[in-house]
Amino acid sequence: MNIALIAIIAVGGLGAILGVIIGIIAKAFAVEVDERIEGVEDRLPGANCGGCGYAGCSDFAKGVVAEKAVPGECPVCSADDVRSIAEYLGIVAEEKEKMVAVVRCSGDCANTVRSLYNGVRDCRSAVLVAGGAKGCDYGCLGFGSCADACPFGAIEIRDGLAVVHADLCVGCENCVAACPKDLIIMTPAAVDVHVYCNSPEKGAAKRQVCKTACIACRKCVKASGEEDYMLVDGFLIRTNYENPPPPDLVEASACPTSALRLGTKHAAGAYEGASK
Amino acid sequence: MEDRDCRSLFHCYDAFLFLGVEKHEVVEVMLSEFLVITVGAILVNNFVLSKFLGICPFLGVSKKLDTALGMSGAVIFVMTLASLVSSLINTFLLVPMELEFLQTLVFIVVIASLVQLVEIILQKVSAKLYESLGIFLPLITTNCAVLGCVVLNAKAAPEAIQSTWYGATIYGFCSAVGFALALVLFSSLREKLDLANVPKAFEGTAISLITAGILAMAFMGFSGLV
Amino acid sequence: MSEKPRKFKGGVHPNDSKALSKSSPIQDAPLLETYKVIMHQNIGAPPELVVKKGDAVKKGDLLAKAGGFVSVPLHAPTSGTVKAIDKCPGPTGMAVPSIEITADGEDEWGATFEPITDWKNCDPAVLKQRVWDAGIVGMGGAGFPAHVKLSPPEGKVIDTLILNGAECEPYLTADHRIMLEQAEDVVLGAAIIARILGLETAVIGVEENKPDAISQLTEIAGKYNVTVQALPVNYPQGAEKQLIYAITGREVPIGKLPMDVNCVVQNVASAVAIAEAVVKGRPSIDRITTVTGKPVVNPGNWRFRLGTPIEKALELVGGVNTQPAKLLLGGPMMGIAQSSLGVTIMKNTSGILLVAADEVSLYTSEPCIRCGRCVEVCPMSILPATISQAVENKRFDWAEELNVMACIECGSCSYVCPSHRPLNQHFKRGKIEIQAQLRKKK
Amino acid sequence: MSETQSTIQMPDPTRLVVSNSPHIRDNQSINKIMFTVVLAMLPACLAGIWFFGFAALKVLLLCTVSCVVIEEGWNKLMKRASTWKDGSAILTGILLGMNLNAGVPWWVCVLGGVLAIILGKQLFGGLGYNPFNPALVARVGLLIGLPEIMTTWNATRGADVVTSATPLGMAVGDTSLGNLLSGNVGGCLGETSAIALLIGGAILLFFKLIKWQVPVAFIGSVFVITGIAYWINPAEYHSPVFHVLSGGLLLGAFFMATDMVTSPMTKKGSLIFGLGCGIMTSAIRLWGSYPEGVSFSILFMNALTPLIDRSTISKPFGYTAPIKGESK
Repeated sequence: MNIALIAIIAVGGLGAILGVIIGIIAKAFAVEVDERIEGVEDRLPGANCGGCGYAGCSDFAKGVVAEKAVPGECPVCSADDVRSIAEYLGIVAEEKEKMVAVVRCSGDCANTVRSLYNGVRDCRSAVLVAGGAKGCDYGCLGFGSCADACPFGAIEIRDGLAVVHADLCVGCENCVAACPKDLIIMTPAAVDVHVYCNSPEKGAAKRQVCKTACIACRKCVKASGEEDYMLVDGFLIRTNYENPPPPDLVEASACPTSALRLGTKHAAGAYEGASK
Repeated sequence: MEDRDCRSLFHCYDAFLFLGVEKHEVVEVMLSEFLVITVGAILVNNFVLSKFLGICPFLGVSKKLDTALGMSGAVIFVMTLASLVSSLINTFLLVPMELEFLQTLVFIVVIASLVQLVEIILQKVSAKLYESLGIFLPLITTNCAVLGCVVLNAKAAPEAIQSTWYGATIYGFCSAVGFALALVLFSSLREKLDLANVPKAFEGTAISLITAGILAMAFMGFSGLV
Repeated sequence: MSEKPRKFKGGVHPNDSKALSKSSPIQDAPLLETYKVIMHQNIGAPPELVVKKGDAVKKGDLLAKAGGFVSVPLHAPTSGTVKAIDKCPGPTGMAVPSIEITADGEDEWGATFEPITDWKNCDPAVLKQRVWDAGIVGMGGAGFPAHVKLSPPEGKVIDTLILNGAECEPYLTADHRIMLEQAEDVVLGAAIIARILGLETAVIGVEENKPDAISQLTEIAGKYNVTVQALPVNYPQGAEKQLIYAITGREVPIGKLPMDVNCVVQNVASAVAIAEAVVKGRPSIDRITTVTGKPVVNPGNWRFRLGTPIEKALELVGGVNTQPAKLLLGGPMMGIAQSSLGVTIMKNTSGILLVAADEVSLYTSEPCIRCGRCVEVCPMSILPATISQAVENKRFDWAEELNVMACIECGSCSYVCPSHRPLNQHFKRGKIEIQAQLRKKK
Repeated sequence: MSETQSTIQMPDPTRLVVSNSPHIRDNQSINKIMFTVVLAMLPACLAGIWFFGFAALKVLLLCTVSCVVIEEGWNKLMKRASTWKDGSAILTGILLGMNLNAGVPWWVCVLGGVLAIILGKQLFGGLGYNPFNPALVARVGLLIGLPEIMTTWNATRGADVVTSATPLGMAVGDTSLGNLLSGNVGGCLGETSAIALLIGGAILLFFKLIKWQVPVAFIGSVFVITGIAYWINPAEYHSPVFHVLSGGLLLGAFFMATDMVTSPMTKKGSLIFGLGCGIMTSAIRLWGSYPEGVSFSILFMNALTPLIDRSTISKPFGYTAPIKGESK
């Protein structure tokens, strides 16, 4: 017989036998996998940030396919991504507003009293020792736990103060949980006027430890006129994100401690070269 | 030295008789080659650290000890079985039919099917391990260690123990154990390196390769043991 | 109990520096003009305020009532008026709610409790209620409500009562002075607690470096069927779990309480407070605190009313010679560093310690060289070096695997670390993160 | 009262440091430990200088200086803080020198320093992070790369050019016990004098800088294994006493296997570590192709250390096994 024929028969026969065995085993050990999960996962950003509340993008994809979650819950996806996932699954996408993080403190090294601290350079550890190395019990500790938690590099520690790069922030909320002082909140990206203070203490007590604390002088409230742009909360004033103030309110109110300021002015030179 | 070292292995004697291997053959196997194969394949001629085979999974699956253990198990299984099956096919099919030129082709088919089997079974039995092994499980197919082992068996001199089916199996098993040893050692080192303050330029693969190099240096000490 | 006490594994021997204040008798601090009583002085729920601004109070009057079972009431340290209900710096560095009282100078007792002189025949439940009403907490440092420890849940049998007089913390001598000067009350307190628990006997554990206290107590102890056990000098001998092991040989399982091995441990100062509450009807409104440290001019032991600011306490001892590096509430091994002199004395403030700069330089943490000294001294036999690395790298699940939860935060590991690593801080962080994760799971 | 008050000096709260407890520490530090170890190595170094002359001193100095210079150079390059004061580079340098023979050319010392400090230590992030003993990385690297230079030994008290074999490489029964104890034999400059090494080991044990488990298990297992071999065939193998006293065993067991950074932390782990070193050393000496196995075996066991550490975690005080069926 021709050697080539034998070779073909031998290899072909071997392949056939092995194929049959694999086929049988595959039947016996079959595992159901929904192909759509992979499809959704491909369309997700793959940052595995956990901002959606699931263990990672793969887990979230499973949730979406199982209709336990909607694509819009992914804080990182752009509107286009969400639409593409919705189209893939044949469901209607919900529009969502882009949110960014804001650190409600403006007490950098130049503006606040600090106590001497000797220990682990991490906010969540520092807060265990006398509340951290800050005169103000509510202020940013500046050790950068939030910056470490940010998978997108959107938080920078500038002169002992955490500053958010709004253009890099995707709103995954990882930093919110990382801050031991609960300073970080999610705000609509369209709003740019924030009160950078979170101390509920009396104005005089705040002024002792911080030059840029909100002393509740209400100048900004007066400047708002009829509109309820600003909300008074004890000795602290907050931006009303339901009815956000226009950027020129900052100038109009002439905040004496400059606790009320534009996001782009949060820290000196914070947005050099940034797109926003 | 040989006379002293192998007495303890005599309990295997009956098993080999049972398998129909001749008595004098057993004694020969026991006394001269068994130890050479085991110590040789595991330590002296370690597949990873001495022959530099199977580097891809060695670097890829050694980030975590648990994954490395899983991979080790899978490789031991595939390599032992591949050695056995290939040796049988080689001895009883390819050599009698003078088809040695097909060796590489056939071996790859065998290995690929075995890996396929492992993958299917693993996915059902331990989904977690399946996920953590990820892409590296199918990659065993192209793991040169497995093919290398099988080819080495096939190319062994006719009088060497590796040319028999049981010798080939033992060799495959021991080589895989050597691979597993290197992988597990390396992964525990890498877990430690995770905590280290490695200079930025050397992070990741660079420092892993350096560590592997030093590990290979330590393995050099075994040379000449058998 | 005369058998030799067991030696627990590990431990350190810091220079105890007790000589500074151990021979200074307890003095009563003079009455101040204002007291700022911190509201929440116990572990567990904060008490509920019952006075308001402007109210006149007498000494010993109720300021706040217990806010639950694991909570104790708070009483006025002197007579006067409630000036403000405000915030003052707390021991953890955060501002905490406090009641400011302006003293009227009369220092007049209000309606106190009925003294129970015949406590031997009194119903244990009544005695226990008295301990609760008097607002007594563990005065050794933790501030755990005393009555809770005396109320073992159904099915838990208590067979051993241990009074903790080890005072293993360096510098502190308050318990030592109490055992010397109020030995009678200590033993009486022990007997009363034993009565509450339905026990016949009690053991007082004292470290061997206080031989005068041991002999003083032994003299009186026989009267109430109480024994005194000398303990080897080894920090942390006074930690509950180590103390129980030394005296009974029982190991308290991780995450469990002394009552799980049929023991109750009370501090000697708490025992005195209990004795006073029962026999004299006196609520817990003051405590004996050591004010000491090398920079202090006249170190000593003082009886301070609750709400005394540290500043006033330091004035009493003549201030300082040099600027101290640290101000601590408690001892040098487990005390809490303060950055304000406005913090006031609480029920669990066993010492005010000023540490000189030469005793504590500001260490920078160096990498672990795995010398294993921490492993050797750890009284809980865990691996401090590895755990700290796990926490440093935020691998909290790994830290949990390595039993970080067993850590009693005694600080022995940090004490011996040649790399000056902040091990203890890492453990605190790890424990808190793990607890948070557990809560999340629930 | 007001008068006295004004004279009382009160602490300035703004200068009070806050930090976590404990607030006092014993006065141990890394460089104290390192310099104590250096002190313990001095007897062996002096013995080496005594027997091998000025050449030995030159090698020791060269190694030490090059290690320190390379460490500082690397720190400068990587913009890291200077670390030579912690003493670890000096220690590594001396240890490296002790592992070389007195007649090596100067560039071997410098090359060894590069291998030890950069490859063995700094690439992993510096002191505390290196998985392998830096001096051993250098020695093994040199041994593999420059076998001729590394296995040519100077004769004692002689001219630099005269070479002799290490006793381990010689035929059985060539060296007297007295020479082995005093160190009047060929070999690396720091490994020959058993008495000097034992004094150093005693210093280390006295200051509790090493765990006794490592040297005891190491030397003990070599003694037992080589003893068995000697018992079976005294004609072919050296006696166990000879094995213990010759070569780098004592040096390795007291100074290199006990390196804190690269050996297990637990006592049980140390015992396993020592045993492993001993078994491997014996195997290489009896059957391997290298005359000496101490460096290889310690290096190999260094690689095993993370695994050993993992598997010998002691039970915490009050540990109770989780009850089956009870979920976490």
